[in-house]
Amino acid sequence: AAQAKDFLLGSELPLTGSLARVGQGMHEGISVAVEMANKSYAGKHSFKVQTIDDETSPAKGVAAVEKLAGDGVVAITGGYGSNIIGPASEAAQKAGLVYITSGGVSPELTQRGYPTFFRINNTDGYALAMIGMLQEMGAKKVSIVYLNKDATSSLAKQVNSALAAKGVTVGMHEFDGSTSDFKPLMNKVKLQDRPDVIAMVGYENDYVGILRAAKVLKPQVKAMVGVWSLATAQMAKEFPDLMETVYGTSMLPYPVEFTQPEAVEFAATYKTLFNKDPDYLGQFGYVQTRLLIDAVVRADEAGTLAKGGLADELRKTDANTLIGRVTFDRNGDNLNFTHRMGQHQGGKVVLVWPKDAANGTMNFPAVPW
Amino acid sequence: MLTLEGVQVNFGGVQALKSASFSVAEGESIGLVGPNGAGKTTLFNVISGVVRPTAGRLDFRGTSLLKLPDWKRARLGIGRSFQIPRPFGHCTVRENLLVAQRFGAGKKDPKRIDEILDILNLRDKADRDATNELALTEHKALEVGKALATEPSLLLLDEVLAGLETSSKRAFMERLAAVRDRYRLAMVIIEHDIATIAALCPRVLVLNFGQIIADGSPGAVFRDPEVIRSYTGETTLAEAS
Amino acid sequence: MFELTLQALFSGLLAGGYYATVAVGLALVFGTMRVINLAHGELVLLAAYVAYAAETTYGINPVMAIPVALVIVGTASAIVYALLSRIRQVREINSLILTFGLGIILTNAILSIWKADIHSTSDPWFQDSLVVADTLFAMNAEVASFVGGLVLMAGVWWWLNHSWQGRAVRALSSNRAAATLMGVNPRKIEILSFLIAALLATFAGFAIYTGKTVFPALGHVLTVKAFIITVLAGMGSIPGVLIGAVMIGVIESLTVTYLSASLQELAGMILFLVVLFVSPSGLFGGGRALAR
Amino acid sequence: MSNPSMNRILLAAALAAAYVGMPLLFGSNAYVLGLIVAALTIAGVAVAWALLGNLGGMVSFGHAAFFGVGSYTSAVLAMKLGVPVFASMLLGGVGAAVSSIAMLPALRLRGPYFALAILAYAHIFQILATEMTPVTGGAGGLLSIPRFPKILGFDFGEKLGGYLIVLTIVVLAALAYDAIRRSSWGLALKAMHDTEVATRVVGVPSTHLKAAMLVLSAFITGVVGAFNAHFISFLDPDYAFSSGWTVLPIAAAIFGGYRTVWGPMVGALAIYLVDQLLFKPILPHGHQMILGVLLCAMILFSPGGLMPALRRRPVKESRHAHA
Amino acid sequence: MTNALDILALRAGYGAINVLWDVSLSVEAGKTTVIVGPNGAGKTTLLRAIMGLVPATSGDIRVDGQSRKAAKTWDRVADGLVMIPEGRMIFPDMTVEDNLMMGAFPRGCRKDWKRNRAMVMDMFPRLAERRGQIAGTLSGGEAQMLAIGRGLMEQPRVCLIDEPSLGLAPVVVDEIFRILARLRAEGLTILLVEQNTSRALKIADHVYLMQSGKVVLSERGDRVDLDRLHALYFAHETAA
Ligand SMILES: Nc1ncnc2c1ncn2[C@@H]1O[C@H](COP(=O)(O)OP(=O)(O)OP(=O)(O)O)[C@@H](O)[C@H]1O
Ligand SMILES: Nc1ncnc2c1ncn2[C@@H]1O[C@H](COP(=O)(O)OP(=O)(O)OP(=O)(O)O)[C@@H](O)[C@H]1O
Ligand SMILES: [Mg+2]
Ligand SMILES: [Mg+2]
Repeated sequence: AAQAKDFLLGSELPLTGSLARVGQGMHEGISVAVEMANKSYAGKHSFKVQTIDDETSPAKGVAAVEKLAGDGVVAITGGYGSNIIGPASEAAQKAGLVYITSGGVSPELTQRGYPTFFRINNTDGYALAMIGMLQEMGAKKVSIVYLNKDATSSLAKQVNSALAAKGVTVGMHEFDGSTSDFKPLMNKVKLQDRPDVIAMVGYENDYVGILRAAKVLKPQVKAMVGVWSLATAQMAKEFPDLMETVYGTSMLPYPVEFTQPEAVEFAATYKTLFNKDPDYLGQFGYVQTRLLIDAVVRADEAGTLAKGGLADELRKTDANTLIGRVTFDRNGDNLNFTHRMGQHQGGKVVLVWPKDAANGTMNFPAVPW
Repeated sequence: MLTLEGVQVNFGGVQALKSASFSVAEGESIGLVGPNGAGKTTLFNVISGVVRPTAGRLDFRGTSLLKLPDWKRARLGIGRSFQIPRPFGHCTVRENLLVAQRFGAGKKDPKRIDEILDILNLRDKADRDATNELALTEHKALEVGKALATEPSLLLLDEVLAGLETSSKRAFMERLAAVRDRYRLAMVIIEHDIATIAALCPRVLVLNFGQIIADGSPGAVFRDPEVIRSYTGETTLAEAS
Repeated sequence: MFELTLQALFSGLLAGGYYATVAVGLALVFGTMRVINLAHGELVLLAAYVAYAAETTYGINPVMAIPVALVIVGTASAIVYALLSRIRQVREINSLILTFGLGIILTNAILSIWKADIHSTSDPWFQDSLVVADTLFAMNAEVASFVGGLVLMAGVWWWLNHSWQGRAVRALSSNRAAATLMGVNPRKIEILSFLIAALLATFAGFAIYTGKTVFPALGHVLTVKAFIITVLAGMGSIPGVLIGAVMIGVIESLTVTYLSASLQELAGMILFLVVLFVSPSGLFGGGRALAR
Repeated sequence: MSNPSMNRILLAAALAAAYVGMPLLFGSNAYVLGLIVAALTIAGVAVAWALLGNLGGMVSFGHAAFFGVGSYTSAVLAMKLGVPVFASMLLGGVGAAVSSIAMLPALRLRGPYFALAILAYAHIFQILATEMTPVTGGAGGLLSIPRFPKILGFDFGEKLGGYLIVLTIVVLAALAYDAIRRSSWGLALKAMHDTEVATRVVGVPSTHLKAAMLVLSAFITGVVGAFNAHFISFLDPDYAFSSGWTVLPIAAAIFGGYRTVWGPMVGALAIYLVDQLLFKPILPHGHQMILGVLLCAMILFSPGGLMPALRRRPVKESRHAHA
Repeated sequence: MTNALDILALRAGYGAINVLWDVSLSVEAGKTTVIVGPNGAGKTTLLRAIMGLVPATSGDIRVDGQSRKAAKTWDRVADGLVMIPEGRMIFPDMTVEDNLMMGAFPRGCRKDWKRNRAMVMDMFPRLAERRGQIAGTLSGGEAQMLAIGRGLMEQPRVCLIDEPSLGLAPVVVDEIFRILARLRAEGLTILLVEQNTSRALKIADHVYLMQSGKVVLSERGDRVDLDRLHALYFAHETAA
C-alpha cells in the first residue's frame, strides 16, 4: 500500500549557545542523511527535515519537540547533551514520537525505558575503546584528567574502575569548565603521579589547554589519550603540531579512505554539501537519521506508520553502519556499540584500535613534544 | 537630659574630637560655635550615632547611647539635621516629612506635617521633588523639617540658617523659637552667625581643635579673648546684631 | 612539593596578569562613566577573532594584527559610547541592559561570521615553553602578554593619576557638573577613555588568541570575570585590578595544586566574598575611585 | 496611573483573560502554552528581582542562586522524603529564603559590590550542588522529578495545570510587591536609595528593611524555581543555577519597566514570546540578535520600559530628564 | 567703557519650573558687581544660567559683547568665565590637592598652576594641612574654602561667586572679604552674590537687588543705603 509520499522529519538541536559547535556538527550529518535518502528513494519517497534550535536550553528543547509534534513530523532525530535530551525525549514520549539520538551518552536516559527513545551510542562504547587502547599500550600507571560534567565524569569513573580492576594504578584529576590554565594540574601529574599515559576526558578547548600545558611541562609519558572530539579533521587542521601522536575516539580515519560504498557516498555528499571532510558528529548524526528513515519507509510499507508502528520497526533494526553494527534493546540502547581509536599522525588521523578496524599502526611511545 | 564625657573621635591621623564633655538640660537651648573643622558636625554625628566615638561616655536620659544604633536613638527622641542637606531620593518634600514622622519618635499626628510645612514656608513646594528641585536654603529648611517631623525632644541643628538673608533669617529664628517653646524642645544649634546664636541661645559652647574652650552666656563667651582670636575676629556681638 | 608550590605561584601570577588585562578596560570605563560595559568581554573576543582572521586568511602574525584589531574594536567601542551617552535617566541600570543587548548582538554576529569552532594561533613560537631555572614553566605567549599587559596598565595608571586628562576623567566621574565648570568637555574625555578601554580590550584579545582558545560563548565568561575583578579591586582602581587579579590567579592555582581543579572557582569566589566583607568597597575602593 | 478605580477594572479584566481566556485559546496547543509557562517562570523571577532592585535599591546579579536552591530543595524533598509536591514547592521557597540569610553580610555592600557578591554566592551554590553528589546527584542531576498531582480530576502535572500554578505565583508576587510599595515601608525604602544614613537618623531601621526585602525576593524566586523543577521534572547544577535565570529576568524587568508593578511580568512575556514565536521562525539562527537590538532600542527610546511607554509617561519623568 | 558681561531679558528655569523672568543686568569690566536678594529670588539660577548649567529659554547672554547664549559650559570657561558655586560643588572622592589641580585644567592656567596653588595654600593654610585628605570628608567650611581656592586656580577673567561666606567662621569670613577686596583692587571683574549685605556693599561698585526672578533695583555701589534695601526686602516678605 505504498505510493510515493514525502515524509517530514523533525530535528531538535543546539545551534546556538554553549553546545552550538556539536549541535551544528550533528546537524550536518542529518542533512547528509536526508540528501542521500532522497537519492536512494528517488521517485518513491522524498524526505524533508525541519530543524529547531533549542538554544542549549532544556525548556526550549521541550518547546521545540512540542512545536515539531504540532507540525506533524513523523519522528525526531537529533538532540545534544543528556540534560537537554532528557526532558526533550520525555516530551516526545508524551507526544508518541520516536526520538533517536547520539548526543547524550548518560545511562539514565535509556534506564527510563521509554519505548520511543533510541540511542546508537553510549558511555560504555567510549569506555571500552579507551580501556582497550590503554590495555594494548600496557599502561601500568594512568592519570585521568577529566571535566566535572555529567558525561565526562561518568566516563572517567567507568574507565577508572575498569583499569583499577585490572591492577593499573590510576590517578583521578577532576577539573571544572572554567579552567583555562592547566599547568598546575599537569605539574601535579608530572611530579606526583608520574604516569606512563595521560588520559583526557573533556572537550576541544580542554584538550588544547591540557596538551599545551603538557607540551610546556613535558611529563615523562608514553602517550596522550583522549576521547570524543579529539581525533578529528578539525583538530588536525587547527592545531597540527599540538595534536601530533595524540589518540582519540574516531569511527573513520582522516582523510577518509573507505571500504563500504555507503561510506564513500557519505563522504562525497558531505564534501559537496559542506565542502569539508566529515567528522564524528556528522557520522553519528548521519547514521541515526539514516536508520530512522529506513525504519520510516518500512513502517510505511507495513502501513503501521500512522498507528505508531515506527518504534517497533526501529527496534527491529540490525544494520552494519559507519559506526559498526547497530541493534536496539528494549530501552532503545545499542549494546554492541564500541568506539574505535584514532591517532593523529602527520596531519592525518589513523585508526589504530581495534585491530580489525585499524588502517595503520600506532606510533607508540610518542608524545607531541 | 544628654551628657557627654571625654568623647573622642579619630579619623586615621586626624583627631576630630579630642575630649568633649558637656551636658544638656531638658528644654535647654545651646549654641555651638567654633572655627571650621573644630569638630562641631562630628559632635552631632557622635550624638546621633552616625559616627562611633573612639573613647568617651554618652548618656541620654540616664541610658547610655553607645550601644544603640542610630535609628533607635532617633526613636528615643534625638532629631538632627545635616549641614550638607541630604533629602530622600526622588521623594517629594511632603514624602520626606512623612517618612520622618512614620518612623520617628512621636505620635504621628497628621496635622503636624502641614504645621511644619508652614513653619518652614515650604507649603508651595510640598510636592516638588526634594532631591533636585529646591534652592539651597529650601534644602536646609527641609532638613529642619525632617528633624521636627520625628517629633524629637532634643533637636540638633547644623548651620540651618546659613545662607538665609537677614530678614528671613530673623523670621525663621522666631518661628523656630516658637516651635521650641510649644514642644518644650531641648536644642543644640551650630551657627556661624553669632548674632543669631545670641538671640536664640542663653548658653554658648565654643569648640576648638576638638575641645570646648568656652562655655557660658553669649555676652561672656564672645568677649573671651581666646574666642575672639580663634573664632569671631573683627565681628563683635554688638555690630553683628 | 616545593617545586609544585613555586610553579603554582608562577602560574597564578601569570593567570592573574591575564585576568587583569581582561578586566582593566572594564574598570576604566566604570571609573569614567559609572557604567558597567557588559559588552566588554565581547569586544575582547572581537579583537581575538580579528587576530584569527588576519592570521588564517592573510597569514599575518598576531602581533602585527593588533593595529588592525585596534581599529575595529575602537570603532565598536566608540559606537557603544555613542549609544551609552544617549541614556539620560538612571544610567546605572539602563546602561546594563543597553550593553547587555550589544553583547548579545556581538556574540551572535561573531557566531554567524566565524561559526562555533574553537580557534587559537597556529604560530608555534607562542606555544613554545619558556623555562626558568628548570622549575618554572610557561608558554611564551603567557609571559609576553603578562609583560605587555603590565606595561599597558602602568601606562593607564600614570595617565589617570598624573596627566591633566586623567585627572579630568576622575573629576568627571566624581561630579559631572563641577567638572564642566572646570572647563572639561565630558564627551571628549569619555570618548577618550572608551578608546583607551578599546586598546586594552584589543590587547586582551591578543593575549587570549595566543595563549588560550577562543569560541563565541567566551565573551560572556570574560565579562563576568572582568566584572568580578573590577569590583574586587574597588571600582576603577588600576593597581587594585592587578593585585585583585593576581590574588585570584594565585588562589586558583594553589587550590588546583593542593585540593582539586574542580574547586578552583569556588576558592576564587570565597576569596572575593571575604575581601568584600572585610572592606566593603573592594581592595582600593574607599571612595577613592580611580585614584591610586 | 490616572485614576485607581480605572486601574482596578483593567486589572480585573486582565486577570479574567489570563485565567479564563488563555486556557480557552491555547489550552490545546501544548507548544504555545509551554512557551507561556516558560515566560511566566522568567516573569516570576523578574518580579522578585524588581522588588529587590526597585524597593530595596539593591541590584542583584545572582538570583540564579535562589532559583537553584529553591528548585533543588523542593526536588530533593519530594524525591527523597516524599513530601507532597505543592508543599515541597513552598518549602523550596523557604529554602531559598534561608539561603538568603547567608547573604545578609552582603547588605553592607552597595551597588555593584552587592550585585556581584550575590553572583559569587550563585557560583558557590552551583559548585556545591555539583560536588554534593549523594544529595543532588552531582553533575548528572536529577531526572524524573515528581510532577504536580491530580486534584479533583484536574491534572496539574499537565501544561495547563502548570500554567495556572505559575500564573498564580506571579500574580501573587506582583500583588505583594504592590502592597509593600504602597505601605510606609515602601516609602522608606524609596527614601533610602540615595542616602541611607539620612533615613536612619529619622528612625528608619534601613538594614532590617533591606534584609526583609532580600528574604522575600529570595522566597519568591525559590518558589518559582521549585515550580520549574517539578514542571520540567529535571535538574542539574548547570541548568538550575544557569546565569540565564539571572540575566533574562533582569532584561525582562527593565524592558517592561522595573519601577512599575506589572512591568516585569509584561516584559518577560513580551521578550520571551516575541523572540520565540515571532523572530525565531523568521530567523532561526540570528533571532537572538534581534532580541539584542530590541533591548537596546527600548532603553534608548523608552528608558522607563514598556509599561510607561504604553500608558503615557507622567510629566514628572520628563522633568527628571534634565536632572 | 565696555561690559564684560551683559544679560538681556534672560528667561531660564528648570524644565517645567521657570525661575528667571526677563532678567537684564550688566557687569562692567574690572568692577565688582553685587547681587543681593531674598532666598529663592533666583540668584544662583542666574549664575548657573550665565555658566550654561541651566538652559536659557529666551533672552541673551553676552560676553565682551558677543552672544554666548548657545555656548557650552566648558567653552564659556575658556572665555575666562569662572563660577565659584554655592553649596560647594567639589569633587568628593578626589584629594584636596587633585581638586585644586582640576582648577588649573583650562588650557591657559596649566603652565603656572604651581604658583597659583602656592598662593591658594597660603590663603587657606587649612587646605595645606589637608592636601592629602579625600575632599568628601572635609568639614563644611573647609569644603567651602576648597571651592574658592579651586576657582582662583582657574585664573578667572570674570569671576562669578555665589555666597562665598556661607558656613565660614567669622575670622575666615573676614579673610574672604579681604581677598575679595584685593582681587577687586587687582582689577578682576567680579559678580558677587552674597547674603551678608552690609559687608558685600562695602566692596560693591554696582548693586542689583533681585526678587522672585526679577531685578527690582539697580544702583551704583556708593549710592545704595542699607535701610532702603532692607525696606524692599520686607516689602517682599510681606508680599509673600
Ligand atoms: N572621614 C574623615 N576623615 C578624615 N578627616 C575627617 C573626616 N571627617 C571629618 N574630618 C575632619 O575632622 C575635622 C572636624 O570636622 P567637622 O565637620 O566636625 O568640622 P566642623 O566643626 O563641623 O566645621 P565646619 O564649621 O566647617 O562645619 C575636620 O578638620 C575634618 O577635615
Ligand atoms: N534644580 C531645581 N529644580 C527646580 N526648581 C529649582 C531648582 N533649583 C532651584 N529651584 C527653584 O528656583 C528658585 C530660585 O532658586 P535659587 O537657588 O536661584 O534661589 P537663590 O536666589 O539662589 O536663593 P538662595 O539665597 O537660597 O541661594 C527657588 O524657588 C527654587 O525652588
Ligand atoms: Mg560642620
Ligand atoms: Mg543661591
